[in-house]
Amino acid sequence: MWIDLAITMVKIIFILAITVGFFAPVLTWVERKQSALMQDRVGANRADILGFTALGLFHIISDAVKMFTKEDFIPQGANRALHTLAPIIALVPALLTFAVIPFGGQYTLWGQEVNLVISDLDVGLLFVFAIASLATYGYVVAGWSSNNNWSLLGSMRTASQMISYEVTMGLTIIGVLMVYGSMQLTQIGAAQESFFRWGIFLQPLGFIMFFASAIAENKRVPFDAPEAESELVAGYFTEYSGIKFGMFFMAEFIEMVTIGAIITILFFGAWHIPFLSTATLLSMFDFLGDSFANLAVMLIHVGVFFGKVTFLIFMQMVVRWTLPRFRYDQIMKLGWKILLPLSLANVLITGIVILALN
Amino acid sequence: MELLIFYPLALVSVGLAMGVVFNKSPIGSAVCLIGMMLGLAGVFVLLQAHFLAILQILIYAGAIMVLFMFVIMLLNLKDDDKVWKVRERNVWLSSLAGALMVGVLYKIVNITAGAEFNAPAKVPDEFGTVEMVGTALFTDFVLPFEVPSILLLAAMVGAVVLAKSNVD
Amino acid sequence: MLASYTGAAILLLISTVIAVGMVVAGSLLGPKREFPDKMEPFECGESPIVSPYQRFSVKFYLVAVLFILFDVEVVFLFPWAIIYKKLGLFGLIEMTVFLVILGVGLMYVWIRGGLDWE
Amino acid sequence: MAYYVNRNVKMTWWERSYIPAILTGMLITSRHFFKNMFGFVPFFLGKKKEREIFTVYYPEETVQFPIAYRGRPVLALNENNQPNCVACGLCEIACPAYCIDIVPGENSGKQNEMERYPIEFTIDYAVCIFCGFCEEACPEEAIYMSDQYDITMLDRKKMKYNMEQLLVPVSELKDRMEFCRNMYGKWNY
Amino acid sequence: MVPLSHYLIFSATLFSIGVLGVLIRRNAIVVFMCVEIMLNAVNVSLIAFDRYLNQHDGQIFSFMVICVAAAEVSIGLAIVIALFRNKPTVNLDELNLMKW
Repeated sequence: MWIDLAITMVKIIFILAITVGFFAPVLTWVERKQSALMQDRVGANRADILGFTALGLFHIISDAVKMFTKEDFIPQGANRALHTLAPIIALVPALLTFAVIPFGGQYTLWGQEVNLVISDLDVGLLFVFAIASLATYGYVVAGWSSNNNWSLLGSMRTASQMISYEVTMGLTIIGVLMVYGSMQLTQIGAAQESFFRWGIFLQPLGFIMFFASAIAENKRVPFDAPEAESELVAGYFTEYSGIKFGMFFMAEFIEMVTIGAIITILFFGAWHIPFLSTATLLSMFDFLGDSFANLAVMLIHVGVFFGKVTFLIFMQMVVRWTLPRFRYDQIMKLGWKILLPLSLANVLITGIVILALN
Repeated sequence: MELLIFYPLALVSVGLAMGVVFNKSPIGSAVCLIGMMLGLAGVFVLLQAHFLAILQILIYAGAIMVLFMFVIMLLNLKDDDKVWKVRERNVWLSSLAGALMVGVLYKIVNITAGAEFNAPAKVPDEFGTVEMVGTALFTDFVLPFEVPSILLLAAMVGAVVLAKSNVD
Repeated sequence: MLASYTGAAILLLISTVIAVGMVVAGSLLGPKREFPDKMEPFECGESPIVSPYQRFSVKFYLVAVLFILFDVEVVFLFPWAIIYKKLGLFGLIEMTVFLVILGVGLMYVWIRGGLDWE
Repeated sequence: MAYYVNRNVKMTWWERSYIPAILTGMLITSRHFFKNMFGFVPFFLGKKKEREIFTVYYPEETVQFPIAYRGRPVLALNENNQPNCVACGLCEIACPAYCIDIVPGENSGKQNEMERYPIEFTIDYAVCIFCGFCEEACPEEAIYMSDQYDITMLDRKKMKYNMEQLLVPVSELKDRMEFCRNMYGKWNY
Repeated sequence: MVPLSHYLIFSATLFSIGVLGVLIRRNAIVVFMCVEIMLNAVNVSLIAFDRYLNQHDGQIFSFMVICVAAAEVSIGLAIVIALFRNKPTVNLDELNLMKW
């Protein structure tokens, strides 16, 4: 009982450390630096400690300090309570989705079963969708409570876009669920031990559509009409300053990590290394003894998992800095008229193929 | 142990439901209702209806309430309609309904307080999971599964007719 | 089964504490220098002429309605996908009927122009 | 020359899915990324540095501007330590922003001495639009556009430069003078 | 262990709050919300009985209730919008069209 709780706490602290403590801040730097390098610029490199700039990594610290010490003001005529509540509603679901995301398999360490997921729910994937759908309210409430034309327009667009792509996002992964026959993310991950059982080979169309709608769900370029800087100032968070403004960005970056993690689990073989099954890995570390071998395999798997996640985040960044923004009617057309029928067709084709193979 | 989880959840849900009724602005009511639905999802988890709990969040809190939010934003009510107002004529009806409710409550407690329902039945570990609910739905309840499609079709057509006729 | 939710509950608590703590820290650490011009809603330097609370196009409502109806459909698909291998051909036919009926609705909406954003 | 895009091109369904085009675009951007990220590796191996970054680290490095660049206008100070200006007022008239202000003074008119000279010559850089009309209008080669652009002050009043601040030895303006003679000489007023 | 009566009292309380809201509020949208509360209250008791009788029927039934709620809300709010175009109010006491 207590030891389980302790293990859970360690996992939670690890997840929070890696998202809030590592990915979210570092991605603010990566976004600037990577875009700069892609466009033959230099990027953030000025913040220094004692003249030492470390490639501009200290911008993270300066950003954090700046956000916390800026004036936090609420505009006239705004609904104060909802205005304060909105960033919290946006950030909490982003963090909560990590509860069901496994970042490794199951290992036996010193007689203790360790399952590298915070809570191994049977409804795993649906949990992610349900919680992610709650994040919509953060943006709607933010726009509504700001008493600003840009904010309200941005939030209407955000809500419309997010709910449209929620449908396609749900439909595109039905194929994956049919193939693996489970919704528990740990089981989907475990089912992909062999390289040719990876989701990307079994559901290539599903992968492309899911990737597109996931980016749209996260409102990043090319689907960033809700916060289009050049037309709507900043969309729903125009009236936010200081750390509340930062929280919306944090939610966005954490959602990028979530998308990366889910795509890794569904399509890229989760924590498995191609052509190297867990048993082979264990036998390779046999000389360490049972528990230490398990520990080594666990560390390798966690490393591989986050490596894949990093790669997918890199892909999202590349997409973001390659494609121009779509018009709003194009976004809606893509969601409703192209992705929705295609994913329905994908479901039916997958069904027929599975039936034919059995 | 379960009581300790149930009571806060129930109290919060009831409080938020009261918040829906007595809130000044419709958007406040909507936020309260979302909170109540999340609380109910917690209660469902307590009852081992895992799939239904997720549905509660996904459809009720995540979809239906979005529609409410949209309509509140869409209409942008006059100040007169925004504030809380009692309907004048229903005082007698309300008090009658209240009396009825108390009676019903009393009856329920009377019936179910017996020993028969005091402890839940022994259920298998996978009770209420997606697989079990799905199996029940797609084998025993095929007709109830197909009927909502007609309902949804009707709703789709109706919504388009109602909304589009105002646009054209 | 209930025990597996403990982690999620603890995470919910901790992340709420983090989020609330951030807001509180931000409001405590920052300066407070308010004057009327600053508190005005941002509109590129102009004073706002119209209130933001106007009516929106009913298009947004239509999208929301379609979203609800398709969300319900997707929710039906989820348990079906999980037990599809057990159901076999029966399940496929069942779901095809379901999807065809809803497909008719989608076609109707499409033809009526409910999905157009000119 | 405008490039005409043919919109009637018939695309195959594979092209119409835009996946190959998107992938090509992503390849281009990531090629730039990797080149700039790891371009220093061949540099260590003794090859030329292959980074393509064009950014200049501004306060430390500055760019050599082309001679036609129009920075802030300055007055030329000739070899006799006198301004070339004769306070004729043509630049004042030519200035579309009315930022030049000249107070003329009169000399005795002896041999080798200019009849008029500016007692006070002020240019308000807060108003100046750096058009170069003053330079063009000047008949005495007295006012020139330098290549300085970093005129930033915390106070607007300090943007008003007087004669002492404006004067620059003519030796520093040699290139610009040459350029102006070529430029405006061609036009034969 | 929570006795079944607790769940039922909880459900009935929610239901009566919903009835209260329907009866005393004049804003049509809030009245709709109160209808949702009532539907939810019914779901609670359905699922509670399910758990205590070890069946899945009630869960299927509440699934259907959710579907019906979705359809009902989408049409009901569309009607509210359509009414709003004719007479810009959502006050139920003013929406007595039959008297016109």
